[in-house]
Amino acid sequence: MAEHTEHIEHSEHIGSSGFYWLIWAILIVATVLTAWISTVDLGVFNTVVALLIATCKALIVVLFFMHVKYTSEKMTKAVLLSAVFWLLLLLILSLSDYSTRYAG
Amino acid sequence: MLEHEDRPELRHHFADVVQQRNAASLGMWWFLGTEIMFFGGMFCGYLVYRRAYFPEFAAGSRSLSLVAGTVNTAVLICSSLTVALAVRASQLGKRKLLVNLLLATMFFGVCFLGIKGYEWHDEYEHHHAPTFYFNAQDLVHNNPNLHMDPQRTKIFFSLYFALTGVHALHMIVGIGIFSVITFMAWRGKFTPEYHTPIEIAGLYWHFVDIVWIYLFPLLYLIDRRPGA
Amino acid sequence: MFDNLPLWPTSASVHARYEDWLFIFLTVISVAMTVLIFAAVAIFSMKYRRRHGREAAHIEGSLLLEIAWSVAPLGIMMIMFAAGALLYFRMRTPPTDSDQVYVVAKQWMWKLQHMEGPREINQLHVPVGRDIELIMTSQDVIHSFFVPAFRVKQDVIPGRYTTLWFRATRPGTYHLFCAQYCGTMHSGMIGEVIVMDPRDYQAWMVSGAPSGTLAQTGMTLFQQLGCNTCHRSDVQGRGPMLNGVFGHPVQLEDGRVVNADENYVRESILSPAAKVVSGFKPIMPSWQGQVNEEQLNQLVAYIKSLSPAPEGAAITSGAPGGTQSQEAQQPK
Amino acid sequence: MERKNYLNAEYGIRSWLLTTDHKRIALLYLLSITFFFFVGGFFALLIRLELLTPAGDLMTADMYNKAFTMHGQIMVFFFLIPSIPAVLGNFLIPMMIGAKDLAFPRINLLSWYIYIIAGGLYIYCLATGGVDTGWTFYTPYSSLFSNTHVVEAGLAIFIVGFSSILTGLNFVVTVHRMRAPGMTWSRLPLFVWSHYATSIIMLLGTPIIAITLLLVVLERTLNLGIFDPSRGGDPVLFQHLFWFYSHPAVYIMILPSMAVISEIVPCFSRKRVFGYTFVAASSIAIAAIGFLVWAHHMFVAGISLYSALVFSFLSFMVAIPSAVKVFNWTATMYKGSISFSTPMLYAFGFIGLFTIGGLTGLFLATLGVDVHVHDTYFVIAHFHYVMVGGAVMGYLGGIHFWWPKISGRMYPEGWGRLAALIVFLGFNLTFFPQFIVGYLGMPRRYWQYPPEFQVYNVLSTAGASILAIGYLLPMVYLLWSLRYGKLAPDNPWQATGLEWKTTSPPPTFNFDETPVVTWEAYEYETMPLPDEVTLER
Repeated sequence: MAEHTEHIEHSEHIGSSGFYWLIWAILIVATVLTAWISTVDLGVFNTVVALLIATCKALIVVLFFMHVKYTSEKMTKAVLLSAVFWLLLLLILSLSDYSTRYAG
Repeated sequence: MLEHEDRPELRHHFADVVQQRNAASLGMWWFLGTEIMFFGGMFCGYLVYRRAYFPEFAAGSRSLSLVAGTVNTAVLICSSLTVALAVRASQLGKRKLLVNLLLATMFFGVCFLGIKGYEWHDEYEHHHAPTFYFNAQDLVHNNPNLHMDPQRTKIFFSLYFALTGVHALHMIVGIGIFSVITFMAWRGKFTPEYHTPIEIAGLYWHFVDIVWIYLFPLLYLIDRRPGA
Repeated sequence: MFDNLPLWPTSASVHARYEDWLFIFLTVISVAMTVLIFAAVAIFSMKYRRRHGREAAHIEGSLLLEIAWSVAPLGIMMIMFAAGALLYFRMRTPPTDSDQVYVVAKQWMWKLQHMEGPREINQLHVPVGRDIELIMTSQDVIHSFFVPAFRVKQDVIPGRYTTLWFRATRPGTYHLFCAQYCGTMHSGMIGEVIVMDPRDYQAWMVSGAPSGTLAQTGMTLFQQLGCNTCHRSDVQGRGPMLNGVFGHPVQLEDGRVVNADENYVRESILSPAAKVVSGFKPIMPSWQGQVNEEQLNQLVAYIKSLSPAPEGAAITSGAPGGTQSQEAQQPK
Repeated sequence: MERKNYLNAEYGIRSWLLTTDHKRIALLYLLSITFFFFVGGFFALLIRLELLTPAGDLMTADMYNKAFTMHGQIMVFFFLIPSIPAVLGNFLIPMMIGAKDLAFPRINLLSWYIYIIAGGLYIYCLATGGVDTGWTFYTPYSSLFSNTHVVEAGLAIFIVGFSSILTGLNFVVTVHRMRAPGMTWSRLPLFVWSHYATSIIMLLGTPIIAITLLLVVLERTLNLGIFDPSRGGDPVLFQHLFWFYSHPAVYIMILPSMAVISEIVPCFSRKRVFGYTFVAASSIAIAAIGFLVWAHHMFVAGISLYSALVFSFLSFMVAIPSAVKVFNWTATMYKGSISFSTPMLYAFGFIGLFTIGGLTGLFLATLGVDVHVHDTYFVIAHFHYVMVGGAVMGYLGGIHFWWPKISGRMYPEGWGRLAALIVFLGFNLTFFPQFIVGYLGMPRRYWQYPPEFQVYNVLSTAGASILAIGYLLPMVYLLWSLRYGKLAPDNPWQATGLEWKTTSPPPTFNFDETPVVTWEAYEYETMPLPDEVTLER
């Protein structure tokens, strides 16, 4: 019934449990690292580093725990990217007001 | 491709299980897209006010417990691991392992809520909860170097409670979903061929984890530099 | 005959003339477009109405047409955008030597204070031909100051100042409306703007017999509240000296630099600990809830009067914060 | 013996309340939104009656404020947003793409129950005294000052948002996953394209208003302080978040209506739609650019000068795809074979009124002009031209067009044309004077007003009473037709969509056999002319 070009036959990816444990270890290390590094004075880079680490962690979860790396489904990535893009639109366009309210 | 009669889980309006599974997974991904925007509204408020009231946000952030925040992040990461392993167990058809991993996930979820509840209680005791009794005068004494208006830290705590509260609500919903799924797994409803509900619920759980991965630095780690 | 059937609003300010022309331009374009579409629909539906023996033509579309009717409107719209933006830019940029009037909006009343002293409620007297700048705030919800004859409107927001300016061109009495819904008597929050010849205006000003200018009232209040015990006119005070502060950059204790405009002065009275001047301690108590909006305006006017240079300092900042701190400089 | 169809497949209240059939759920929605339409219409009538005279004499100021608030909230959140998507979209999308149902039938039913719970809560709010914040809930009035039932109203709208999200989710997944063999994206009816675009807005916009209203509710109940100016909060932030959803929400209302028009115009012109690709792409463009223009509602709200320039520019951009649609529909009629059936009359009405509504939108996007007309009746007239002249005309046109499919009966054509005419005339008489009185400076939400505005308000009220008749008529004759209408053939209009290839009314799973699509959309040259005798009764 359904159109076959769109239906990629789903050969499921089964990760090894050792790999999942490795991912877990990386995430835990990153968590401790981000907590520790926040107490080191990096100037404005404290926030940058914290968000960078958070983004890496989020990407790792999305790619490996949520299997986005292995899916042949293009829509998953499209949905994810469009939602993040829309969020950025909200943030950037709102800030276009707040960051220029004070300018002469 | 299997016929309708062979697959009791196949709903009448789908042609085959692949179509059904793809539909469910796409539906969940779109729902997560919606969820990003749901938190996004609060993130927008956060960004605007953090820019305007950085010292107030820093002071509020420092009053939160770094240890509790870090431990809770770790707890959630552990729960994500058990979910990922649970999906794997269902793919391999290991029923007992699956049930145990699902139980472990819920255990971690409850742990997280316990720690979070303890923190909230603590903040409530210190009058930092953004209610009618809000008072943050103590933050002035604790942060002599920050030039801030303690009144305005209420915005930080409002956002903190709103963000963590909505996140906790998602956790509670997640635990509810997982208890149903655990029951189904225990009854042996899932097979290596059919475990879509576990995958779908897993996606949701990982998403809730990711939200916290961002909330942790945004709320707890605003400015913890010594001497600043 | 047309008393009860007005077709065009009175236009009584310099903005009004520009706005009317722009409006006419837009109307002409819109009517032309509407006629075009209506005529096309009417002609097609008459000419090609269903008849026996005539079949519909087979047409898929035309790339050329699609491009044409995307690009042509875009061109016209860019003219609209540019013209509208120019007018808006004028409306949002008050001249530096304008007369200032402080406005406090509350449910459901307009309170106005002239710099020279007179106070009014729901009435604003202004001379013809002078640039008038309104410095407005609200003590409860959002209101909006709207004078149709001047084609000006600006929301009045609690917690900060917004401004609006106009130059009246024709004496008369004009409607003043609150345009932002503000509760029960929203429609009763109306008043009038009375535009007078400069001579009549002077006469009105004198007859009002004010007890002193706004700045003088502010000075009295400044002393009553005891502000002068710390903010002394010499350098020995526990608070910073206020002479010559307004309209100039201020170095803060945490390294930021802010411009001392109305919103900064306001914030420094209500949230003094937020922006402490370099070299001072955060010892000043907050006056939130202790002074009302009108008193706040008097204090602002007084502090302004301590900076003699005719800066006029257009208000540029707004909530939250009202800081124009350099973005890169985070607190250490 | 009547053929089995979705209406007579099962009987009893249970078979309706527990149904997962998208067509039955569509009818449940039809009933509930019609109810809310008349509740909202009742408040509109109260408003118009009060404004008949300059003095506030019919009701108290508080009552008037509640009337326009609840008129707005009911019409926007409980009628317009679900109107075409949840009724016609729900009914037609699976059939148009050759599917047996939406992807998630139970979630579809759930979304109706969520709507009903929210609707019930809103009716409770109304019955216990109502709410007076204006449909926009602006802070700090809504969060700190109003003494009315803001919490209930806010929660009701928060809840109804999820109904809208689930509908959108269902549509998107259905369009992606459930298309019949051969139904490629380039063969999708434009109705489906527009609903796809609508669904994306529902999915990505609705959560923002949900969380924003939740924050207002929490501000009232727990004294959170996010928008509280006395604590350094910025009430304008609320407006940013509110309009981030509520401007695109306008496109949630108008895109489905454009969807209907894109079906009606080719059918009654017996021609392919002109520039299919551009009409389809413009739907997506409207959905995308529609998210970038929200602060044009805030040009005088105290936002920065520069940000106002950006938003004004982007607002002009969104006008382009809307204009492209109007041009393409008009061009579709060129050298067609046009009949003046009721749906086509509504389509004419839509094109005309939407043109006026869209063009007056340019006035509001033009910064210097918006300063004057913002928050006046000019704005009221503009958005009623778009939402009532546009969206409701499209809705009524669609209901007539698919009525034979939905009910299996023909509506009385003569009455249909008469009603379409009355609606068009009544509408213009109601709202055109508001452009003038708006430019004269009459602010919106005024309970009493200066006497020089009276003439226009009297015209407007007169028009409203005509409009009311125009809206009551279809309800009467459509109900009448359920029993006495001529039995409808499967394809009374000889239209091309897949929904016409099944019986009227369709069987429970839409098609006896899954269709295989081998033709392009709108191949009207291959269809015979409809039997005039059927049409003319």
